[in-house]
Formats: sequence, structure tokens, C-alpha cells
Amino acid sequence: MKKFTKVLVANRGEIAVRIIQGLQDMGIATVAVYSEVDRTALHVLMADEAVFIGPAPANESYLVGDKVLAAARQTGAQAIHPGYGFLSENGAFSRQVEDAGLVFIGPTAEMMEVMGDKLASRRKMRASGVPVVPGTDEAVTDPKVAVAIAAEVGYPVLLKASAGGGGKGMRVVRKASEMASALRQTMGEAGASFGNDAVFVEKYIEDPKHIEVQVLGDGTGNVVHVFERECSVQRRHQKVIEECPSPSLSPQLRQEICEAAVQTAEAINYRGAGTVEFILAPNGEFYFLEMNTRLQVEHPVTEMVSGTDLVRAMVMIAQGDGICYRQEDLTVRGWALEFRLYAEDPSRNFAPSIGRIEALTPPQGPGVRLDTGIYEGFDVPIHYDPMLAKLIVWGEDREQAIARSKRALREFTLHGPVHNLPFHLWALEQPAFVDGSYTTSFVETDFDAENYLPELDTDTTDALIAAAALFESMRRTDPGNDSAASNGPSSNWRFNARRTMTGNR
Amino acid sequence: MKKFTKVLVANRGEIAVRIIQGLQDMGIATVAVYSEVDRTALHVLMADEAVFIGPAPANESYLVGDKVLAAARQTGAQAIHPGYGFLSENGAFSRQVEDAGLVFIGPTAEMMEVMGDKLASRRKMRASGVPVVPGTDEAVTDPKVAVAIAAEVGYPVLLKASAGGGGKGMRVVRKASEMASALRQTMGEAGASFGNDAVFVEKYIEDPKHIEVQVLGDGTGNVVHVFERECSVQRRHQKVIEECPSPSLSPQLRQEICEAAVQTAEAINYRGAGTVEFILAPNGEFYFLEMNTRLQVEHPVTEMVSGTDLVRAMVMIAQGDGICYRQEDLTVRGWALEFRLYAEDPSRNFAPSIGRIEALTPPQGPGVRLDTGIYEGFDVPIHYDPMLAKLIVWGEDREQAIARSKRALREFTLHGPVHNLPFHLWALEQPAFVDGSYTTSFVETDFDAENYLPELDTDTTDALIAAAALFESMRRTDPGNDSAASNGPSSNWRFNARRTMTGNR
Amino acid sequence: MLKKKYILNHDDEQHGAVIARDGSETQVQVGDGDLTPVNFRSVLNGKAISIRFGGQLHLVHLTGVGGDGKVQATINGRPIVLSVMDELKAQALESLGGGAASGTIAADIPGLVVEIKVKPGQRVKVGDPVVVVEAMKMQNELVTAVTGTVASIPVQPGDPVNPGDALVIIEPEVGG
Amino acid sequence: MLKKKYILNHDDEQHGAVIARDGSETQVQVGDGDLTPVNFRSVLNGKAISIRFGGQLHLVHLTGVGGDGKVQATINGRPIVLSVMDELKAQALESLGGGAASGTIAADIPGLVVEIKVKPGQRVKVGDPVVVVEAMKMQNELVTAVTGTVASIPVQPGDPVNPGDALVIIEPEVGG
Repeated sequence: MKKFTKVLVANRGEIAVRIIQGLQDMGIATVAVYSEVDRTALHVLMADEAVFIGPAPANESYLVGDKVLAAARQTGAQAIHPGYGFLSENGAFSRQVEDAGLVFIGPTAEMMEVMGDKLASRRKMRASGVPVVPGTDEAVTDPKVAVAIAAEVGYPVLLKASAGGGGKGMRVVRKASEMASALRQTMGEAGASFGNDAVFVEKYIEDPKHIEVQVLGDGTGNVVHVFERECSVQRRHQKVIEECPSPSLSPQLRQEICEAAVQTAEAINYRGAGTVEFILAPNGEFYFLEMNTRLQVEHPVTEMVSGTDLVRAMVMIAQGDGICYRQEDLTVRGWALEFRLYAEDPSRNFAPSIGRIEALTPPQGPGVRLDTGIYEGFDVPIHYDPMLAKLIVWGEDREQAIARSKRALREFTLHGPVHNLPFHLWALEQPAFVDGSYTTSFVETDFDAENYLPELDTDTTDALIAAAALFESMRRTDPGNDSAASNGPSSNWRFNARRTMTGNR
Repeated sequence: MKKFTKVLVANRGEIAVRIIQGLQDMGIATVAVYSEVDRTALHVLMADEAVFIGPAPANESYLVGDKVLAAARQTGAQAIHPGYGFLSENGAFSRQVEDAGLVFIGPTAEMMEVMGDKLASRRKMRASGVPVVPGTDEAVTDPKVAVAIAAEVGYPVLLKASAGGGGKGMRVVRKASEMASALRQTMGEAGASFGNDAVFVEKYIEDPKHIEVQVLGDGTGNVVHVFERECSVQRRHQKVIEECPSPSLSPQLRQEICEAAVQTAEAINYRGAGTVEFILAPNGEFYFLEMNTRLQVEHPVTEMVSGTDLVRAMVMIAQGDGICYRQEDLTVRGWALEFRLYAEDPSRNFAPSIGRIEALTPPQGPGVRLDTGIYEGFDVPIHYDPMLAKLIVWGEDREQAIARSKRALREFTLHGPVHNLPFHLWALEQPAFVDGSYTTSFVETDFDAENYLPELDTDTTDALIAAAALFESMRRTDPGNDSAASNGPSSNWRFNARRTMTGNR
Repeated sequence: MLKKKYILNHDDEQHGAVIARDGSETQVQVGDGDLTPVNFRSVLNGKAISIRFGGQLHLVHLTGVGGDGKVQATINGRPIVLSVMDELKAQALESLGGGAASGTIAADIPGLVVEIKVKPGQRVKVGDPVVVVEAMKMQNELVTAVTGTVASIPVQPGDPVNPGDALVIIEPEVGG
Repeated sequence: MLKKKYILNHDDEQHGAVIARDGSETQVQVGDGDLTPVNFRSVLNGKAISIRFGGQLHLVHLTGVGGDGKVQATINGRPIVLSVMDELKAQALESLGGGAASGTIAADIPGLVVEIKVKPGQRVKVGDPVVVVEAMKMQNELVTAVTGTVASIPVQPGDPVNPGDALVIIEPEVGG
């Protein structure tokens, strides 16, 4: 296949920026698409071309396959990279792109569809010898059958909608007497939410860890894994901190879980970059959870420790160049942590925030990578995910990665929307995080929204008060330029400060 | 030895910032020192404490050992990291620090002194079996002796002051008839410049490559190397682009040269981080040039490919923890390039520039590291080296590192002083750079100051002209805020642009 | 000597600070402390102040947001929102009852009004939910900080609102 | 419709550009081209313009430096200094002889005057060195761009100078 010379990025925010950078690093021209409110978004500024695809709501722009495909045709792009979210796991879109003679940088529709159906993927995995959570592989409609299965696997059990996802369509059942009504409710919800009321029963694993494995497949059965990530720091079923490698795996367990992921991808002749998610039970057993058939938000931690470029790998597979890594050449070096920077308020149950980025100082120096979708002056729109950027920090070992992360988070200033940088600083101080024992219930159990911020010491408080008073005093005496003072030229600020910071000697 | 809890950084600019970051990454408190013009320099802002040490001229502040030592005592710092330049290779200062009961993070005065004397280090190296450039090991005063040596090693030869350095105190002699006057002049200059008129004769290697090897020693004879760097892109005898590994070495030559560096450091029981510099002749022979007994400007390229932290390694050695790496654990992964960002004008023979940093957009994303000493609004002082920052770019291979570097350099915006980012973009396009064949005469031979910038194509030129006219039109119509418009709030800018960038559909 | 007192509010705490200027020297008094010379510099294009306190250097990033002395600060990685105003203004505000909880429920983030849970004339108690605003697919229920009677409701379900927009106005009860 | 012509100078090239505004639409004419609608946005807090030209998007970083329409621009990693002024101002300057090379040798970087190579009354030719300024340990020799007679020398060796400071003023010869 010929090399791509122009690729359309069907996404927005930090992942669109990262993909554009990856394409630029390959010398490929880039096309962005944007909605009404994203006219000045960073991904638009960075692309070589940009096509307007509709109003702000995603279902009128970023989710409309026809518009995205038309933009690709209009600009002469040979391929479309979907990023994550939006159209990335939409089989119909993948098919539509291929039917139009363009290349979808990702798996086929069939691969997405088998992995999007929990019952189908369970059956497939069990047949391939990948451990799945004990339970049924068939939809259950009769409460008696459900009770019989529960008796076999042991309570508590989980009723799960086959078409569910993102924490929706699930219900925990702790005893037989609850089964009938729970099954009725779950089926009802599943039918209403997903148009498919198939529900099955599996053992409910309490307090697990979330471990996932990065894989790359060429579509003809060749698969390599690029090690695991641990993503157990979650709030509202969404990851906030990820790390690579996982602090929870012995070398043997790592090998087993990575091999299970390869088996999973091989079972469907997977093509592209994908992530096989597992839950790791407190007893050390792990079970297949689902496969995400796309680039993952947290892919940079894998890149940092393995020295790979997953976007390049995806583009090369889509070009027909095969997998650019051999399993035996892939190694883990050091440790990487990723911190998702969300516009949200940790002290108010992580409620989303919004607004103009008034001030932004990104951290710099050794071990620091920032994948960002914002800039000073950008208005964060209300319509999309509140993730603004990702700070990824690499260290020679986990201890150094944690220490560097604290430094980088303290160097990082963001004014405007309320954000979760203080949450990350909190997490890095928690014993369960430091020793790696944290599970998916970490935030729920350990996070006290009212008191998570450490007291400032007296000197720091006094310095803050004095600085704020000085700031106000300078702002008010700044002649004729009241409101804009904070952005004004620094000469206005120095009127009598020039000689005040005298030395100690 | 006890762990340090507070360390003074006796430097300024990007290296002071990088060392402060490294100390923060170890949980060690930091003390900065600053001169009059550096009151608001970045290294001062980042440190926990800062001590004023005098007027702007370095010989009244950063070069005054007494003042730096007093600052360390006053703040209770247990050790001093000298960075590079300033006091870093000053044996008297190292001795003074140790005599005061503090720790100098670097080698002993004796090690610096033997390596600071070219004749002494030549003798030492020859005795240790490290290849040195053919020539004498003794000072020459008689032209007849010099002519005899030249006849033996072959013309051209180099007359070199034993105490010289930085490209000073050297003279090429191409035939016997030039020898007498050249020797007289070189001795005269050496006496006047260095207070030591010892001069020796060695073969002049034309068009060499500059290869250097990073070493770490524990002071008791244990030494590891952290591979080589190539630093042949130089202007005015100063490096501007460095890379690790070198594109010029076969695996065997790499092993030989790295072993020679280890031998060099072992010969003096070297302590700390050091760099052994070699010249590589066109015929593949390499020769010891000198050893820099300090952290090198270009150390980040080594860190990026070897996954090490050389500042941490230095601090640990100084603490008595020994070398934190075993030779067999050190490996090369990928390729790193460093671009020194100088405030200088490539089109005017790299004349230094100066001024306020008016606008600064650092590059972000995968593979990019920025070690910086500046920020928006900082006034670059006239008194020191014009290096502002270093952009370090890592790639899986040299090709990717070059492609990423182009992307990062294009993302990097700096307004204020004239700078050399366009020079770097030029270098990355040159055949001699791309194929790795460049030598230290690369800039002299290939760089055409008048015509090095590629022509802008018509569309780009038109876009630039239109944008500048639009900028001016908005600036002038911005009511009552004429001069500050470029920093003003964006609302002033949007008066009728909001609806103009309509889509193509 | 030019001397001015500032009142700072952060969460529920109030702090006083005096800034005194005399030619090139600046002195600061925080709370009950003494008026002492202070070493500080405005840096980062006026976006931060580097200040020496208790032997340490502190870099305080500061951004003026909106009017009324609202300031966003970051110190050592901790973002903090303060209000800062000079004493006269603070006193004027206090005499207007600005010190008490407000009877106006306003939007704090941009969003869509999804549901209004009260009617004009209805009596509400502190903590009662009054309106639901949706932003980024999250529903945020806003509660009243005063006890009183709903005076007016300037918005309707489906209205887009911006921060500061009044959503429900409550007439506080005397002593409420 | 509001229409205004701008004159841009870069190196020795001069370009004209017309900006026309009509309500919400902006049109631009570059050089001899047609007046055509332009898609552009001011971005990055007013520090850059994103503009569509020839099917491509160009991000042009722009900083106004000093007065007189001097603008620093960066496009695709290339920094460029331009002067931009409206036509009337450009014409006024030209009638004052601003179009010809200046007889004033000014400092272009801050530094120390090290040596003055001419004396008042001395005749100089284009390219003659007239003054040496040291900055960052580099000596920079400045030459005259006109032929003429040295009128005055406002500085002495040892003086610190800033960019724009006049160092040597030369009365150009007629036709020089």
C-alpha cells in the first residue's frame, strides 16, 4: 500500500493534538474537523487544514460520520484517525469509511462489534482460553436460572446488560430473594437504554484492581503486547491516574496477563492498537473484562516506558506496513504516571467546571510530557468531556516518578476553571497510592472531599495574604488600566518594587 | 554519609533550573544565588531560598567563591552544586568548600588541576594507554625542536598552550618556515592570557568530528560510562546541536572510545560526572582531547537515551552512595538531539542579541523536553552567556528524532531577542546533517548566512502579510489601549472576527 | 508614608493586611503581626509575585478574575480563590448586608437550566434544592443558602445560563 | 464599508495590503490580488492569528514591538520582523525622507560603547566602520549606511547604550 500523505483526525482536544503531532512526526499532512465552539481550538490551529462540521452538540458534528467522511473526501485525505470516543468504536462508520475507499485507522467493524457485545466477547474469550469472570455466557430471562447460577458461582453476583458499558446497565445482587426484581429492572433498563434487553449473570468481584494490556495487531493474526497499565484510581467509574507498569503484578502474573491479552486479540485477528481490560481480584485471579478497540486516553504511559509511538504504529498498520515492533525487542524502562487534568471540582463530587483559561504555566524539565488541548485565552466549551490535558511523568523507578510528579504538579499553574490538580497532589501523598495497594474503591474509600487539602503553614498563608494584598494594591494604583492589569505590561508593576527585594547579606 | 537536606546551586539560567528540579525530585531543599540583574530570574523563582551575591558582572558575583560559600553557610546548605562554567572547574573553590566542611558536588581540586593542564593530562593519558594526538608531552621553547617534532608527525601541526582552552591559545603551522614566529607569538599570547607560556606541538587533525563520552566515577577507582555524544555542529568553537548516540561510530569504535574514556577517568580515580572529549579523525582514528570535570551543557541527550538522571547520580556520589548505575544495566534506547537556543543572530555571524522575552510558546507533546531559564516578560541580561534554553527531542531512531525536532522547532515561538531557532531548522535540512557525515567545519563550510532561510511560498507570504495587516488594523482600532494591545484581553480582538472563519462546506 | 488596609476573604476566614509605602520601601502587616519591610518582586509579566516570608521564597501566581477584587492564586501547586478589597469598600459592602448569605441563587458554571424545583411565593429553608443546571452531561442541583420566600425566577427550563446569572431570587426572612 | 490600505516592509521588500470591513465580513487584498473575503481568527490571547490562505491554515504569531508598527511575526517556525503602517502614515514618513537610508547610526542591542572610529566633521563612505559596541563579550562594529559628514557623536567610549540610542549622526551628502 502507498504511504499516506494526508490524514484526517476525527476528534478534538488533547487527543486530536497528539495525533496531529504524531502525523507531523511522520511528515504526513493533517486535516482537522471542528464544531462551532471549536473554531479556535488548539487542534484546529495546529492542523494544515480544517473543515467545519456543524454545531456544538457532538451528535450534530463530531458524531456525524457523513460529515466527517465528506470532509476527508473534500480535502483529499486518504485515511481517518478517529482518536478515542466519538466515532472511534462505531462499526458503521468504520464500514462507511472503508466502503468509500478510504482507510479507517483502527479495526474492522466486525472486530468492534464482537467486542461491543459482552456476551459475544465472553463466549469468544472462553473458547480461546482467556479467563472470564465465572458466570453465564447466555442471556438469562428466568429468575430461577439466575438463582441457580448465582448459587454455583457464589453471592454477590452482578447482573450485566450485554450491550452496556461505562458503568451503566449493571446491578449487584447479594442474595437470592433480590434476584427476581433485580433481573426485571436490569432487563427493563437495558432494553430502554441500549435497545437490547439481553442480561447475564457473573460473579461480582469486590474491591478489584483495574489492569489493562496494550496490544497491537496487524489484522492477520500477528499480535504483540506493549505491557500493562494500572488504572485503578477512578472517580465516577472514570480513570484519573494511570501508571505503567502496574505496581501490583509479579513478573509471572505480568506474563500471564499479557499473554491472555495477546490471546484475546489473536482470537479475532485484531487489527490496530487496542486495549484488553482485566479485573484483578484481591486473591490474585484475573478476568477478562472487555476490549477497547481504539487508542486509549492513557496510551502515553505505555509510550514513555516502552519507548514506542503508538500513533505511528497505528498509522503504519493501517498503511499495510505491519506491526513496527517485534515482541522480543519491547522492554520496560522506568515508570510512568499519567494525571488527567479535568476541569472539575474535587471538593464538590468532581462536578464539572468550565470557563476561560485565564493563566497557564505548564511544567518543564526532565521526565515531563504534556499532552494538551488548551492554551491561555481558550474558552473551555461546555459540550464535551471536561478533560483539558494530560500530564505524563517518567522516572527511573516508581519512587522517582512520584517525586517528579509532585514537582511537575506544583510547577503547573492553571487559573480559570476549577480543576483537579490538587486532587492529584493529594493522591500522591496517600499510603495506599505510595505502596501501590490501591484498588478501584480508593477514591470512594480514602478521599474526603471536605478535608483533602492539607493546611497551609503560617508562613505560606502569610505570604499568600501579603501577595494578594500587594497584587490588589498594584492593580488599583495602575493608572487607567484597571481591569486589564493582570495582563498588562510588567512595567506597570514595578513602580516601587524594583529595590525592595534586597539581599540577606 | 548523611543524606543532604539542603543544597546550594551556584549557577544561573537553564542549568540552575535543571539542577533545582533534580534536587526537588530527590526531596532536597534548594538555595539559589543571584546577582543584581538576576533578581527575578527563573532559578530564583523556583528555589526555596535565594541569596543575593553582588553586582551583575560575574567576577563580582557568580565567580566569587567567598560569596557563594558564605551564602551556603548562612542558609545551612550542606553541599554546593556548581553546574557548568563559573566555579565548576575552579580547583581553589572546590578546596575552599571542602575545607569549610561542606561538600562540593564534583571532583577534587587535584582532579580538576591535572585535567586543566593540557601537558599534564597528555602525559597522564599516554601513560594510561589512552590515545593522544601525536606530538610532544613537554613544553617546547626552541623552534628547532618544534620543527623536528613537526617533521616527525607531519604538517600541519598545532601549537597549543598547555593552560589554554575554549579555542584560545592555539595556532596552526603548515610549514617549517612559519614555525619560529608562530611559536614566539603563541608563547607570548599564552603568557599574557593564562599566565603560563608553556606551549607544545601536536599533529593538526583537519576536519575532525567531536565525540565525547559521559562518565561517572565514585572517587575510588570505580567508573562507568554512559555512552557517547556527538557535538560536531559548532559555531565559533561552541557547540549548538548535540546528539546521542553518535551517527559516526561503528559498534566496535563505540566500545573502544567508551573504554578509553573509562580508562581516562580511572587513571585519576575520578569522582562525579565528567566528560572525556575526543577528536575523531577522517581516517577513523580517535584521540583524547580533554576532560571536562563537570556536568556538561548537553547532558540531557545522554539522559534521554539511557534513561538516567545525571544530576541525581552526581548528588548520590557526593553523598557517598556511590555510582547508582551498573555498567551492564546501562543501555541505549532511541536517539536524542539537543538544540541550544541562543539569543544570537545567525545571519550576522551569530552576534549576540538581547532584550525582553515578549512572547514565548514552548513546544509540547511526545518526545519533547525543554530545559529553560527564561519566561515571558524576562529581560535577558547582557552580562552572561546568551543561551536561553535547550530543546531536547527524543525519537525511536535518528530519523524520527529529526522529524520530531522539526515539528517541535516549528511549534516553538519566541519573540523579543533575535534567536537561532531558524538556524536549527536549516541544519536539519542539510544533507551532511541528515546522513550524519558532518564534521566540526560543517557550519563554516555549509552555512550561508545570507541565504540560509528558504524562500516562503506565495501563499505563506500572502498569509503573513494579511495577518500582519489585520493585526495592525485591530491594534489601531482597539480603543484607548494602543501599546498594550498585543497583551490585551482577547475580547478586544474579536469585534468582528467571530463570524468570518466560516467553513468550507 | 502611604498606608492602606485590605480585607481578604477565603472560604469563611477573613484576614486583614496593611500595605505601607514610603518612597522605594514597602512594608506589610499581616493580621496582628508587625508592620515589617517586605522583599517582593512582580514577575512572569505581572502574573505572579515572588515574595520572601519566614526565610523562604514563595512564588504566588495571581490572576484577577472578574471585578470586586476576586483573585485566583496558586501557591506551591495549591489553587486558592480569594476576594481582596480595601477596608473602605469592605465596610461599605458590609453595611449593605453583603456579609450575610445572599438570597440570590446564581449559576456558577455555564449550562442549561433543566428543572426549577420551586414556585414564586413558596417558602424555602436553608439547603432546600431550588434549581437544577446541566453542564457537560452532569446535573448540578443548586440549594438555597437562606431561609425565606421565593420572590422571582428569572429563568425557564431550557435556558442557557452563564456564571453569575441569577436563577432564583429569595426574599430572606428576618433573622433567617 | 470601511477600507484601509497598509504598507508592510520586510527586509527591502515592500508589500501593500488592503483590509475592508463591512459589518461582520472582512475582506483582504494582498499586493495586486483581488479583494476577497478572508477567514481568520485572533487566537492565543490575541498573540496569534489563524488565517486560511490557499486552502491551508496558517498560524501566525504576532507581537507588536516598540512603536511605529514594528511587528515580530513567526510563521511555520520562521521569525520575521516587519513594519506595518497605514498608507497615510507611510506617505508622511516617505515625504520626510524616511524612505532613504538613515544617517543616524543607532545601537541595535544593549551594550557598552567601546570605540568611536570617527570624529565630528570627518567624511565617511557607505560601509565605513564608525563605532564599536560590546555586548556579551562580543564586539560589534557598526558601519554607516550613507555617505556624508559626521555631524555629531552623542556618546563616549564606556557609555552603556540601549537599542535605538543614537551613536553617530551623519549628514548625508546630496545624492549620497
